[in-house]
Order: sequence, then structure tokens, then C-alpha cells
Amino acid sequence: MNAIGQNGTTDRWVSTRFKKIKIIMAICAGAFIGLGVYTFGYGKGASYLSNNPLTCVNCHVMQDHLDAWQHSSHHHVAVCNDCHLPHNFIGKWMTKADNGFFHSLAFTLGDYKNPIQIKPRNRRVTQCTCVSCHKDFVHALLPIDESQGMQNCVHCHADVGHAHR
Amino acid sequence: SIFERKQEARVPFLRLTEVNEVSTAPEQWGINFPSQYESYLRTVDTERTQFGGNHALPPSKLEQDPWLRRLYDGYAFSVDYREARGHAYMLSDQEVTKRRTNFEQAGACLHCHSSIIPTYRRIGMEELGQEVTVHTLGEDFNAEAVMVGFKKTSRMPYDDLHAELRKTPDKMELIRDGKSTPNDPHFGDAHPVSCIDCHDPNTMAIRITRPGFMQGIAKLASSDDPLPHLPSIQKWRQSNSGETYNPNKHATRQEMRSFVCAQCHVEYYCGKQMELTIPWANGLKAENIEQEWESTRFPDDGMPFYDYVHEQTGTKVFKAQHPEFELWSQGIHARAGVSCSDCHMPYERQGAMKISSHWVRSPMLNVNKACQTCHNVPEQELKDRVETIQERTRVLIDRAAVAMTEMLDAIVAAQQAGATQEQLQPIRDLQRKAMWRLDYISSENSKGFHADQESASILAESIDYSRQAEAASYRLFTTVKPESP
Amino acid sequence: SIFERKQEARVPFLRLTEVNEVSTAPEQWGINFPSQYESYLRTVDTERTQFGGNHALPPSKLEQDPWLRRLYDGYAFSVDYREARGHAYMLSDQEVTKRRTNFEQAGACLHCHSSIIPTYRRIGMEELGQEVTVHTLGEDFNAEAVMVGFKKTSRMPYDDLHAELRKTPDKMELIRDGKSTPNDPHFGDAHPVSCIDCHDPNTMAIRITRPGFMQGIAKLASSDDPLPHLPSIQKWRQSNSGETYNPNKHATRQEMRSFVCAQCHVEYYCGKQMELTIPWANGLKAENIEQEWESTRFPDDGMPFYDYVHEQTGTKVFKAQHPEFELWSQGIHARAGVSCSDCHMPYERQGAMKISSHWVRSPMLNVNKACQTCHNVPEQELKDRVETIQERTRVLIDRAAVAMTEMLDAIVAAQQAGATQEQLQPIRDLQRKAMWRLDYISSENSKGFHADQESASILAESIDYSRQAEAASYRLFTTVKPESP
Ligand code: HEC
Ligand code: HEC
Ligand code: HEC
Ligand code: HEC
Ligand code: HEC
Ligand code: HEC
Ligand code: HEC
Ligand code: HEC
Ligand code: HEC
Ligand code: HEC
Ligand code: HEC
Ligand code: HEC
Ligand code: HEC
Ligand code: HEC
Ligand SMILES: [Ca+2]
Ligand SMILES: [Ca+2]
Repeated sequence: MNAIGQNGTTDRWVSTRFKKIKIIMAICAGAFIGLGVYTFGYGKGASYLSNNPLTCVNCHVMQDHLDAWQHSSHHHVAVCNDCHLPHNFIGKWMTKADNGFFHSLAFTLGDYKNPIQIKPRNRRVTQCTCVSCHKDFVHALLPIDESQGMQNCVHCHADVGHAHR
Repeated sequence: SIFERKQEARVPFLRLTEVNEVSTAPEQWGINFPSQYESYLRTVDTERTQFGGNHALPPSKLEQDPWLRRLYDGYAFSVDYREARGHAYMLSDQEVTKRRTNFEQAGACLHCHSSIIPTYRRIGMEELGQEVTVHTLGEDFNAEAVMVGFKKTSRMPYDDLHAELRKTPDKMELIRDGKSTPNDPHFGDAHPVSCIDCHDPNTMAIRITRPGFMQGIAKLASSDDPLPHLPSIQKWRQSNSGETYNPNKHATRQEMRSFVCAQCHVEYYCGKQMELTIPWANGLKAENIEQEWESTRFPDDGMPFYDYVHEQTGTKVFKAQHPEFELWSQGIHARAGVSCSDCHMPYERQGAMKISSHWVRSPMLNVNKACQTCHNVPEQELKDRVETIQERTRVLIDRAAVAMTEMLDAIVAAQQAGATQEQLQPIRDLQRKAMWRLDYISSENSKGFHADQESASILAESIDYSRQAEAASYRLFTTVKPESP
Repeated sequence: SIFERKQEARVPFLRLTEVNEVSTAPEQWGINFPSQYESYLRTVDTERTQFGGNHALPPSKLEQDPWLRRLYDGYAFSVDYREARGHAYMLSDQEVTKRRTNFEQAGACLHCHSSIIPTYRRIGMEELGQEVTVHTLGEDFNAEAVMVGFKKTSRMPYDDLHAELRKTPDKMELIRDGKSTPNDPHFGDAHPVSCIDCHDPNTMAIRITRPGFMQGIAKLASSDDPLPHLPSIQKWRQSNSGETYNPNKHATRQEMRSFVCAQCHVEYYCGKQMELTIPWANGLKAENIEQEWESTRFPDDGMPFYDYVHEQTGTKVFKAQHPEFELWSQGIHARAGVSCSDCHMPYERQGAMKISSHWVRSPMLNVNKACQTCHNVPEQELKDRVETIQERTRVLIDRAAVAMTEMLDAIVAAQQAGATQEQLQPIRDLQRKAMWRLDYISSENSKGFHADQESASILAESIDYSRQAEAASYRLFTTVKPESP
């Protein structure tokens, strides 16, 4: 279980990764329109634009995560997007585009890792959403400044979002 | 990045009073952080599961396990050796142990039993010719002076350094009246481990203060021990920067949550023959450390290192002390990134906030917070799992102890039968290895929990060496002669 | 997840063809369950990490570890002993092993290497005077007849029972032409483990078919071994119903996911002197089983039980075989409710469905599905963790092997020096204990992974006993005489 943002390393990693993604996105624009749109439609890709957890399971590969979310302590208080999308406007829509595209692609090609494993950048999104809701309560745990990292909340609270997975 | 906000930082703490680098008295910090302070104070509590009642001193390990007297025969540990208890007692327990009152000990003992850094700094600054006032002592950590002070005092007599300790201001001067004049840097009080030993007074970040650990971890980083559980060392090795590994600069926050404990909960040499030494030049495994001791020589006479001459047999042997950090390093929790603090200082709810419990104690007294956040199983089941592991270790310790005593009997008898020193030498080597390993696990304080398979494996080796030494003793004068040697 | 899937009720299967209690040929089942069948067929694949190329037979363990020849000296295992491989080979590997071709073996060998239940039933029914036709053989499990057939054939010569096996219909008669007439219950083919051995042909529920396991688990339930990992046994004990424990009736589904494997992956006696025996009357730990063998007597001559006379020393010793189920029972995974099937037959997605992989194999070839469902860490890290555990075990096995060979040398020399049988008896007892424990872990197939601390602990005991026997041998004729005995 990785610590997040120690000495700013993850930040750096994220921004290079972001540059790469921009290039990939440009190159794949064609593919996105062709192949991606097909899947987007098939997978009811518009679900990415909605907040309803049920729309995520348009892809059956998300079924386990929905089930596990329903067993979790948070199913009353948070839906998928509350944890998997940044709580700020730009980040939210960038993440939607990125994930929407890559999930559609992965789903179409079927070459994703099963069981699915969260990627470092999405892990960081999730971490930030925990902090966003629980800031006051966990105030004392937060890094002193940007140079300091912190332990992932799910290092200890592994099953808050998905129990018995 | 656009994807998400930067990691949110802590809102600076509200400070009601200023603390600085001489503030060894915890009361002052407690004004700013009452919850942590309150839990810290609870380390005076002695709740025990197996033993009822109150004791002036904790139970003697020598009485529980009489074979320890034979293991330590000829050494101070055979006279007085007790269970550890809360941090609040660390200084007073050291003051009263017969290991100190009946034997001459070195100043280095205080490295791990008191809030000693300002004293190191004061002595170091005096040595370096820097001006020493309460102000200059408090304004900066001054790593150079701390290291000089440490080196100067390590081999000094215990009582002398203890007296120095009381001469360093602890910033309570202004509160306690009459005792001293505020500007005289020579009057304070001695404290057991205090906030300043683990925290930076300005930022409250955790930090390493102990020179012994700084040296030990730097040696370790330069070794080729794999250390998958310490990612910052792997990174430092790859960077090849030439700079010495410095935990305060290079370690991740999660590593620091173990390193602060590893300032003290580690194997060491601390005596008058040599500066306090943390033996990690070859790695953190029991055999790596043994190898370091085997190749160490005393600086004054150049003779091979040893801790004591074992009385009954005359063999020079090593003493292992509380290698918690080293053993934890071999276990699955370290591997999974679980730090000492995660289990021994778990978070707890205090009103609308969550804080680290500073009541450092056995997690078995606090299973709910210490384990159940990660392990979603009933409390009794977790206790049973720990008991299974500890019971297996206990049974093996007892087995190794029997092997050890039977070995001693055989060696003594071989000496009586007229064995020469030359004949005995290989047997003594086996004896030292056997005793080292048994001591390593029996003086580690988790009874195998910190790394269960590794503990069993070290005890297996101990048994093997004891029994080999026993067989070799009988073999010296026997008519039973196998063909292959 | 596995835990939820347990709750889900099964959608009734669509059946394209009927299978019944004589359907040992898997092809028929494959028509109904093509995915499971396809993966089942893959057990012929021999992907190995350490060894390249194809081999007619798997690598010899005797060549890898030459000390095994001394351990098994005088026993069939010293002639031919190889790595296990996929289920597809179990029958043919048994047919060709020199342990069988060069030695007379009993019919009980087939209990675990073939799809033998219909043969037991047929012989049992004949014995009980019941009418035997292809129809009556296939209509019902007929537990009584199976048990009678098992008892009748257990001590019979291997070749005879093997011939009987080929005489039982496997329901492929209708497909294979010319070989037999459909209604003659005496013509079929022999198969390695097949669907029918683990599944009820009507419901597809997993079930126990092996008489040996039924007897063993019933003895175990009646013992006082704690067994926290087998809740149904605890429940049965509390119910005090007087009824024999029957896994097909009492076990939870999660337990059954291990029990089906425990039909074969267990320690046993299987020879001509006594019926196939699963030694669990005192519990599942290595020393419980040893205790059972020590108190067992051969039924015909009433003499104490042993597996073989160790050639070099003349000591009667026990042989341990693949105690996977027993060792797993001591580990943390069993404790946490993780079954054999969870790791060795993990679920895998096939389109919108999840099926159990019937390609039973090392989880290290399938870490993603076998481990990562529960352990959210990178694949390489999981492999490294397993390697750490197995490497520690390997090192201890080697250490125990050295101790064992040095013990044998000493005992042989003591005999040459003129030791009497009476003097040797306590030494022989130590030798038997030492060899039992080394064999127990080295013939278990996970190299310690199934229960890492327990494995180390058993090896520690082995080392202790070997070295004690060695020391005692020298001591018989030595002038080194300790005061305490
Ligand atoms: C088009 C089908 C589809 C839909 C609809 C879908 N997913 Fe996914 N999702 C996938 C696939 C395929 C993967 C695996 C991607 C990989 O591992 O590369 C995945 C992976 C993920 C991951 C972890 C992988 C990572 O990149 O970090 C998260 C988190 C996730 N999905 C959340 C969601 C949420 C929330 C929704 C609904 C708002 C959703 N998904 C809807 C197909 C889908
Ligand atoms: C309360 C927060 C929360 C909610 C609500 C939530 N998740 Fe998650 N999700 C997480 C966390 C935490 C992880 C794991 C992050 C890690 O391992 O670092 C995760 C991981 C995942 C993954 C990747 C699988 C893996 O194991 O890494 C997928 C896919 C996923 N979630 C989908 C969903 C879907 C679909 C929903 C809604 C039904 C949902 N999540 C609701 C917190 C949440
Ligand atoms: C949308 C806001 C939101 C997000 C995002 C969120 N939480 Fe919560 N969380 C809550 C609320 C509200 C509660 C209180 C629920 C209650 O009292 O029943 C809660 C309760 C909890 C609890 C106590 C209950 C339990 O499960 O033990 C924990 C721990 C927790 N959250 C951790 C997390 C972590 C870790 C994450 C990120 C993976 C996270 N939360 C994400 C709103 C959120
Ligand atoms: C490297 C750090 C370190 C040094 C140096 C050190 N100690 Fe300790 N000591 C500890 C730790 C950690 C414990 C608690 C663990 C334990 O009891 O095993 C402890 C426990 C003790 C105890 C209480 C338990 C017992 O052993 O009876 C006494 C007394 C003690 N030490 C005395 C001394 C003396 C005297 C010296 C110097 C010869 C010394 N210590 C040097 C770290 C140290
Ligand atoms: C033996 C080491 C040690 C000592 C002594 C110590 N602390 Fe801590 N403290 C820690 C650790 C470890 C943390 C967790 C830091 C982290 O996760 O970054 C911590 C965290 C804190 C925090 C941050 C919030 C929280 O609770 O996690 C405060 C404030 C704090 N300590 C105050 C104090 C005070 C006041 C004292 C003295 C009364 C003190 N500490 C003594 C080790 C120590
Ligand atoms: C400055 C040295 C020092 C530091 C730093 C230190 N310890 Fe200790 N610790 C000791 C000594 C000395 C004792 C024994 C005190 C006694 O028995 O009088 C002790 C005792 C303990 C005990 C036994 C308590 C009991 O009630 O039985 C535990 C547990 C413990 N320490 C854990 C930790 C952890 C975890 C950390 C880091 C968060 C830590 N220690 C940091 C020196 C230290
Ligand atoms: C996964 C949890 C866990 C981690 C991580 C851990 N410990 Fe422990 N520790 C335990 C348990 C459990 C015990 C046994 C307590 C008992 O027997 O009462 C223990 C015992 C101890 C003791 C003896 C306590 C006593 O009451 O005598 C000390 C000292 C100690 N640990 C220090 C450390 C140090 C230092 C580290 C890090 C290097 C560490 N521990 C890491 C769980 C942990
Ligand atoms: C090292 C382990 C650890 C980490 C990391 C951690 N927590 Fe916790 N958390 C705990 C423990 C232990 C408790 C229980 C405290 C109690 O019951 O007194 C807790 C309690 C909580 C609660 C309140 C639960 C309740 O029952 O009301 C919330 C909310 C929470 N944590 C959120 C977080 C968030 C958000 C993060 C990341 C910023 C986080 N935690 C990181 C160990 C951890
Ligand atoms: C921050 C998370 C965390 C905490 C706190 C924690 N553990 Fe663990 N524990 C783990 C992980 C991770 C593993 C490794 C297995 C795995 O990957 O699931 C583990 C493994 C174990 C095992 C099996 C390994 C072995 O040695 O046999 C036991 C038993 C165990 N933990 C008990 C405890 C106990 C008791 C405590 C409290 C004193 C505790 N744990 C605290 C995360 C934790
Ligand atoms: C109680 C069940 C059982 C019985 C009875 C049994 N086996 Fe096995 N046998 C197994 C299992 C399980 C394996 C795979 C594990 C292993 O190789 O250790 C195996 C492996 C083998 C192998 C391949 C590996 C090797 O050892 O060379 C041969 C050959 C073999 N058995 C022959 C026999 C013979 C001959 C007999 C009768 C004397 C027999 N078996 C009786 C269960 C059994
Ligand atoms: C009818 C007896 C029997 C049953 C039931 C059985 N096995 Fe086996 N198993 C064997 C034998 C015999 C071998 C050795 C085959 C050989 O080497 O020729 C073996 C080999 C194996 C191997 C080694 C495969 C390899 O590729 O190296 C594994 C793993 C295994 N079994 C696991 C299991 C599991 C898990 C189950 C239950 C789901 C199970 N077995 C059920 C008899 C059985
Ligand atoms: C938590 C996972 C896990 C469980 C549960 C488990 N095993 Fe294993 N098993 C392993 C691993 C890992 C290995 C080592 C594989 C290797 O070295 O390639 C192994 C090895 C084996 C082997 C030897 C495989 C070979 O390739 O030679 C056999 C046979 C086996 N297990 C049978 C069983 C049986 C029977 C059970 C239940 C009683 C069981 N296992 C339970 C993980 C597991
Ligand atoms: C060595 C034992 C064993 C053998 C042989 C075996 N199975 Fe299974 N099978 C299992 C186990 C264990 C499960 C999981 C059952 C559960 O979870 O209830 C299973 C499950 C199944 C299921 C249920 C769906 C699923 O995939 O979980 C089907 C269908 C199935 N097996 C078909 C077959 C067929 C067809 C064959 C022969 C080609 C076969 N089995 C041979 C052990 C076996
Ligand atoms: C069904 C869930 C499950 C599966 C599948 C599983 N594990 Fe575990 N594992 C656990 C649990 C539960 C523990 C005990 C610690 C805990 O409570 O987290 C554990 C503990 C461990 C440990 C620490 C204990 C020890 O022996 O040191 C290791 C290592 C481990 N698992 C590796 C593996 C590997 C490798 C596999 C695949 C071959 C695997 N696990 C499959 C659930 C699982
Ligand atoms: Ca030492
Ligand atoms: Ca046997």
C-alpha cells in the first residue's frame, strides 16, 4: 500500500503522466470516435455522465464493485462518483473523460487485468475525496506541508467503499 | 495538476505556548496538545493480562525463566532482568536496576532512557567552542553539536552523564520557582522520552533525534540487504547521490512512523569499551548482526569484540537486546507497510478529531483500535491468532533453552575431562551462535509475533548449534567414530 | 467475491446429456459443462518455472536432494520419487513408478489415483448379494456398498484391483463401439480423478466420495483437537447427537471446498498389512499423527505399526506423505476461512459467468486470480512474499537434512562400537521422531507456504531430535560425563 505524495513525487508523476495522456488522447481521437463511440454507446457510456451507481454496472465487470459497495459502510452516504471523481469541477470532468475513454477501450479489447486494480492516479483521486469529506475529523493526520506525504486512508480502512470484496 | 487538488495540508496548530529545542519537559507541549499529552501520561498505567495486582517493579524474567540465569551467567543480566513497562518508567527503572547499581555502566545507557538531546547539544557546543545560553541551546537542533556531545559522552561513566542531564535546562525553569535562574544553561530536570525526542518543536513533524540510529541507518542503507519494506532506502541507493542517507530527509512519513521507535527498540552495544553501536552494516537479520559483531574489534586494544565471558564455560559471547525493529523488518506486516505506530499508537477518536494514541503499549490491550480497522474479524479471534503464534514461539524457546542448558553441561564436562583450548574452540563457536540466537528471540518483546516464521527459524538454528556443541563435546573422548567426518 | 458467491443460489444447469453414478469418463460431463471441462483438460499441461523443456516424467526428487536416498534407505521411495504434476497424469504416473513396478503394492493405492468409486460399489454390491447391472450401478451412490467394496479391496494386490477397475463401466460404452455390450457391468475404462469424484451427478454439488476420508474425518470430529477452522465440526460436537460426523451432511460449503481435496492430499498408510488408514484420531498436527502411528498395531500379528525398517540403522520408522490438508489446517489461511479451491481453483470470468478453474495447479502460475482477489498488491510482490517463505523453509529443510545424515553416521558408528539394542532403543526413538518431522515437511508440497511458522517449528523439532540422537550415540562410550544427567 503506497504512501501518497511523499516529497511531492506523486505530483510529479501525475503531471508527466498527464502530459502523456494528452498526447495519447490526441492520437487516439480517431480511434475514440470510431471504436470508442461504439463501446460508449454499447456500454451506455453516458452513464459516466450520471451519478447513479446502477449506471456503472452497464458493464458487468463493475458488478462486483457495486455489490461490494452495497455491503460497505458508505452506501448510504456516498455513490461511486463521490469517491472516484475529484470534488472540483475541472478535475471531475477530466477524470470522467479519461476514465470513460480508457474503460471503454479496455472493455472493448478485454485486455484489462482481472480482478481490476485501481491505478495510482485514480487511487489518488479516491484518497483526496476521503480527505475532502473527513477533513475536519482527520485534520491532525494531514501532512504538515506539501513536502510531507501521508498514508493512504485505505491502508487501514480497506473496506469502506467496498466491503467483502 | 488539473486532475485533482494538491494534497491538502494541515492547518497549522494553534499554539498556546512556545516550545523549542530545550523543551524536554512534556508539560509545556501538553498545553498545546492536551489530548496527545493526556494519553502520553497514561504510560504510567500498568495493566497486565497475566499478572494481577500492583508491583513496585515489573516481574522478573529471571524468575519466570530460570534458565536465563545460566544463559547470562557472569553478566549483569543474570542479576536483574525484568519485563518492560510503560515509557513513563524508562528513566527510573534504569536508575534502580541492579544491572546499574551493582555494575559500572556507561553514559550511553541514557541515549535510550532519557530526553537527552539538549544535553548532547550543550556538551557538544561547549566542545566546539560555541556560545551556550538557554537561548542558543533552544534555537536550533544543531546536529553537529549533538553528534559531538554524543561521542564525547558515550563511554563516560553513567553517573557523570546522569548528573550532566540534570544540568541541562528543560524550559520548566520559568515555571518551577527558585531552582535556577532562567538564563543559566545548567539547571533543568531529567525526563524519560518526551515529545521533543520524536517531534520537531516548530512543525510537530516526527523526526529522528538519536545519533546512534542516524549512524546505524546510514550503515544499513550502504549495505546490500534487500529491504523491500524500506522504499526510501531503495530509492536512495538508486539515486547514487553520494550523500549520506538521512532519515529526516529521505524517509517517507510511513517509514518515520517506525523509525522513531527504532531509535531505541533495537539491538546495540553500549559499554565502556566502545561507543554506542547499532550493528546494521550487513543488514537487519540476526545472522547479519552476528557477522558484524564477529568482525568488530575493540578500538582500544584491537581485540575481538564480545559482550561477556560466559562464567561456567569461559566462552566469550554476544548479548542481544530487544531487536524489535530488526525482527519486525523480517515480518509480513513490515512488508505490507504496517508501521510500529499503526499498532502501538493507533488512531483514536477524541471528540470531533482523530489523534494518535500516545499511550504506547501492548496492542493486545487495545485490539479494537490496533488491529480491527485492518482485520475485520472478532476481537477474540484476533487474540487467539496472536496466542497461537506466541504459543508456538514459547514452546520453541523452551526447547531451545533445554538444548542450551544441556550443551552447557556437556561443555563443562568436556573441560573436566581434560579438553584442550584448541579442542574446545570450534565448540565455543557453536556455543556462541546458539546463545546469540536464543537470546535474540527471547529478548525480543513480541514473542515471535513481529515475524513468526523468522522467529521459529532463528530458534531452529539455535537448537541446531546447541545440540551440535553438545554432540561435539561428547565426541572429543568417545570410541564411537563414524566413517565420514 | 467468494464470500458473497457462497450466498447466491445456483441457477439450475441446462443438461444436454445425462450423467449418473457410473459416469467416470469426463467427456460426458464436458458436454454439459464445457468451460469446466476445458479447464480440467488443461491439467495435462506442464508449465514449470524452474525446469525447461518437456519431460516424459517429472524431475526426480531423489536427484535434487540426494539425502532423501538416505532418509528412505530400504524403502521403495529411495528408488523412485518425483515431483507431482497435473491431475491428468495421476493414474499413469502411478502405473509406471518404480515404487509400483519393482515392489508389490496394495489396491488401496488406487483410492487416490483413479476414479474408483463405481468399482468399489460394484464389488461391494456383489459382496452384499445385490443385483449388479449397468443400471443398478449407476442409479445411486450406495454408500454401504462403496464401503464394503473399499474394505474388500484395500489390501488386495494392486494389479488385481487395477484389472477390476477396467471391468467397471464408465458409461462411455455407448460411445465407444465394439468394446462391450451396454448392459454388461464388466467393461469400462480406468480414469484419473474425474468429475464424479467431487460432484453429485444429479445436483452438481461437491461431495465426498472417498471411504478413507469419511473414516478419517469422523475420527477427527471425535477427537479433542480444537479445529477453529472447521466450524461444522465444532457445531457437530456441541450438538452431541450421537450420529457419526458426515461431511456430506454436516460440512459447510466452504469446508467442502477443501474437503474434496483432502480426500487425497493427506497423510496415509496404504499397504498390505492394514486397510488404508487416515490417521486423525488425535488431531491434525504432526505430533498428533505421530502419536496415532505410535499406538497403532497391525491387525494380523498385533505388532507395533511401522512403515519400513531403515536399512542402515535397523530402526523401524514412519513415512509421511503429502500432508497438505493437515499442514494447511495449521496456517493462517485456513484460520481465515480460505479453502484449497480458493487458491488452486480460483474463479475466473468466462463472459458474463464466473466459473471455478478446473485447471488445478500451482497458484504461482495464476497469481492474479488466485491471490489478487484478496491481496491488493502487485503480482511480483506476492511472488516475492511466497518466495521469502519458501526460501526460509528450504534453508531449514537443508539444515534438518544435514542433522539427519550426521545422526545416521553416529548411530551406525555406535552400532559398530558395540552398542546393545537396549542402549540403542532411546536413540532409535529419537531417530524416528527426527525422520518423521523432516519427511513431514519435505514431502508436503507447498514448501512451507500452507503454514509457515508451523513448518519451521516442525523442522526445529526434527533438528533437535536428530542432534539429540547424535549426541546420545557419542555419549554411549565417552569419558565426558556431565553431573546432571
Ligand atoms: C464501458 C464499460 C464500463 C462502465 C460503464 C464503467 N466501467 Fe469502470 N471499468 C471498466 C473496465 C473495463 C475497467 C478496467 C480498466 C483497466 O484496468 O484498465 C474499469 C475500471 C474501473 C476503475 C479502476 C481502474 C482504474 O483505472 O483506476 C474504477 C475506479 C472504475 N472502473 C469506476 C467506474 C465507475 C465509478 C463507473 C460509473 C460511473 C464505471 N466504472 C463504469 C469498464 C466500465
Ligand atoms: C466511499 C468511497 C467509495 C465509493 C462510494 C465507491 N468506491 Fe470504488 N473504490 C474505493 C476505494 C477506496 C477503492 C480502492 C482504492 C485502493 O485500493 O487504493 C476503490 C476501488 C474501485 C475499483 C477498482 C478495483 C480495485 O480493487 O482496485 C473499482 C472498479 C471501483 N472502485 C468501482 C466503484 C463503483 C462502480 C462504485 C459504485 C457502485 C464505487 N466504486 C463506489 C472507494 C469507493
Ligand atoms: C461524500 C462524502 C464522503 C466521502 C467521499 C467519504 N466519506 Fe467516509 N463518511 C462520510 C459520512 C457522511 C460518514 C458517516 C456515516 C455514518 O455516520 O453513518 C462517513 C463515515 C466514515 C467512516 C466511519 C464508518 C466506518 O466505515 O468505519 C470511515 C472510517 C470513513 N468514513 C472513511 C472514509 C474513507 C477512507 C474514504 C475514502 C475512501 C471516505 N470515508 C470517503 C462521508 C464520506
Ligand atoms: C539502544 C537503546 C538502549 C540502550 C543503549 C539501553 N537501553 Fe535499556 N531498554 C531499551 C528498550 C527499548 C527497553 C524496553 C524493551 C525491553 O525491556 O527489552 C529497555 C529496557 C530497559 C530496562 C527495563 C527492563 C529490564 O531489562 O529490566 C532496564 C532496567 C534498562 N533498559 C536498563 C538499561 C541500562 C542499564 C542500559 C545501559 C547498560 C541500557 N538500558 C541501555 C533501550 C536501550
Ligand atoms: C515515541 C515517540 C513519540 C513521542 C515521545 C511523542 N510522540 Fe507525538 N507522535 C508520534 C508519532 C509516531 C505520531 C504520528 C505522526 C505521523 O503519523 O506523522 C505522533 C503524532 C503527534 C501529533 C500529530 C497528531 C496526531 O495525533 O497524530 C501531535 C500533535 C503529537 N504527536 C504531540 C505529541 C506530544 C504533545 C507529545 C509529548 C507529550 C508527543 N507527541 C510525544 C510519536 C511520538
Ligand atoms: C528514547 C527511547 C525510546 C523510544 C524513542 C521509544 N521507546 Fe518504547 N520503550 C523504551 C524503553 C526504555 C522502554 C522500557 C521502559 C521500562 O520498562 O521502564 C520502552 C517500552 C516500550 C513498550 C512496553 C510498554 C508496556 O507497557 O509494556 C512498548 C510497547 C514500546 N516501548 C513501544 C514503542 C514504540 C511503538 C515506539 C515508537 C512510537 C517507542 N516505543 C519509542 C524506549 C523507547
Ligand atoms: C501488526 C502490529 C504490530 C506492529 C506493526 C508492531 N508491533 Fe510490536 N507488538 C505487537 C503485538 C501483537 C505484540 C505482543 C503484545 C503482547 O504480547 O501483549 C507486540 C509487542 C511489542 C513489544 C512488547 C510489548 C510489551 O507489552 O511487552 C514492543 C516493545 C514492541 N512490540 C515494539 C514494536 C516496535 C518498535 C515496532 C516497529 C519496529 C513494532 N512493535 C511493530 C504488534 C505490532
Ligand atoms: C494507520 C491506520 C489509519 C489510517 C492511515 C487512517 N485511519 Fe481512520 N481510523 C483508524 C482507526 C484505528 C480508527 C478508530 C478510532 C476510534 O475508534 O477511536 C479510525 C477512525 C476513522 C473515522 C471514524 C470512525 C468512526 O467510527 O466514527 C474516520 C471517518 C476515519 N478514520 C477516516 C480516515 C481518513 C479519511 C483517513 C485518511 C486521511 C484515515 N482515516 C486514515 C486508523 C487509520
Ligand atoms: C494497517 C493495517 C494492519 C494493522 C493495523 C494490523 N494488520 Fe495484521 N496484517 C495486515 C496485512 C496487510 C497482513 C498481511 C496479509 C495480507 O496481505 O492480508 C496482515 C497479516 C496478519 C496476520 C497473518 C500473518 C502472520 O504473521 O501469521 C496476523 C495474525 C495479523 N495480521 C494479526 C494482526 C494483529 C493481532 C494486529 C494488531 C496488533 C494487526 N494484525 C494489525 C494489516 C494490518
Ligand atoms: C491418500 C491418497 C493417496 C494414496 C493412498 C496414494 N497416493 Fe500417490 N499421491 C497422492 C497425492 C495427493 C499425490 C500428489 C502429491 C505428491 O506428489 O506428493 C500423489 C503422488 C503420487 C505419485 C507421483 C509423485 C511421486 O511420488 O513420484 C506417484 C508415482 C504415486 N503417488 C504413487 C502411489 C502409489 C504407488 C501408491 C500406493 C502405494 C499411492 N501413490 C497411494 C495421493 C495418494
Ligand atoms: C482422487 C485424488 C485427488 C483429489 C480428489 C485431488 N487430488 Fe490433487 N493430486 C492428486 C494426485 C495423485 C496428484 C499427482 C499427480 C501426478 O503427479 O501424477 C495430484 C496433484 C495435484 C497438484 C500438483 C499439480 C501440478 O501441476 O504440479 C495440485 C496443485 C493439486 N493436486 C491440488 C489439488 C486440489 C486443490 C484438489 C481439490 C480441489 C485436489 N488436488 C484434489 C490426487 C488428488
Ligand atoms: C492461500 C492460498 C492457498 C491455499 C488456501 C492452499 N494452497 Fe496449496 N499452494 C499454495 C501455494 C502458493 C503453493 C506453492 C506453489 C509453488 O511453489 O509453485 C501451494 C502448493 C500446493 C501443492 C503443490 C503444487 C505443485 O505445483 O507442486 C499442492 C498439492 C497443494 N498446494 C494442495 C493444497 C491443498 C490440498 C490445499 C487445501 C487443504 C491447499 N493447497 C490450500 C497456495 C494455497
Ligand atoms: C478435484 C475435485 C473436482 C473435480 C475432479 C471436478 N470438480 Fe467441478 N468443482 C470442484 C469444486 C471445489 C467446485 C466449486 C464448488 C463450490 O464452490 O461449491 C467445482 C465447481 C464446479 C461447477 C459449478 C460452477 C463453478 O464453476 O464453480 C461445475 C459446473 C463443475 N465443477 C463441473 C465439473 C466438471 C464438468 C468436471 C469434470 C470435467 C469437474 N467439475 C471435476 C471440484 C472438482
Ligand atoms: C479468499 C481470500 C484469500 C486468498 C485467495 C489468498 N489469501 Fe493470503 N491471506 C488472506 C487472509 C485473510 C490472510 C490473513 C491475514 C489477514 O487477516 O489479513 C492472508 C495472509 C497471507 C499472507 C501472510 C501470512 C503468512 O503466511 O505470512 C501471505 C504471504 C499471503 N496471504 C499470500 C497469499 C498468496 C500468495 C495467495 C495466492 C496463492 C493468497 N494469499 C491467497 C486471504 C486470502
Ligand atoms: Ca547487544
Ligand atoms: Ca504415511
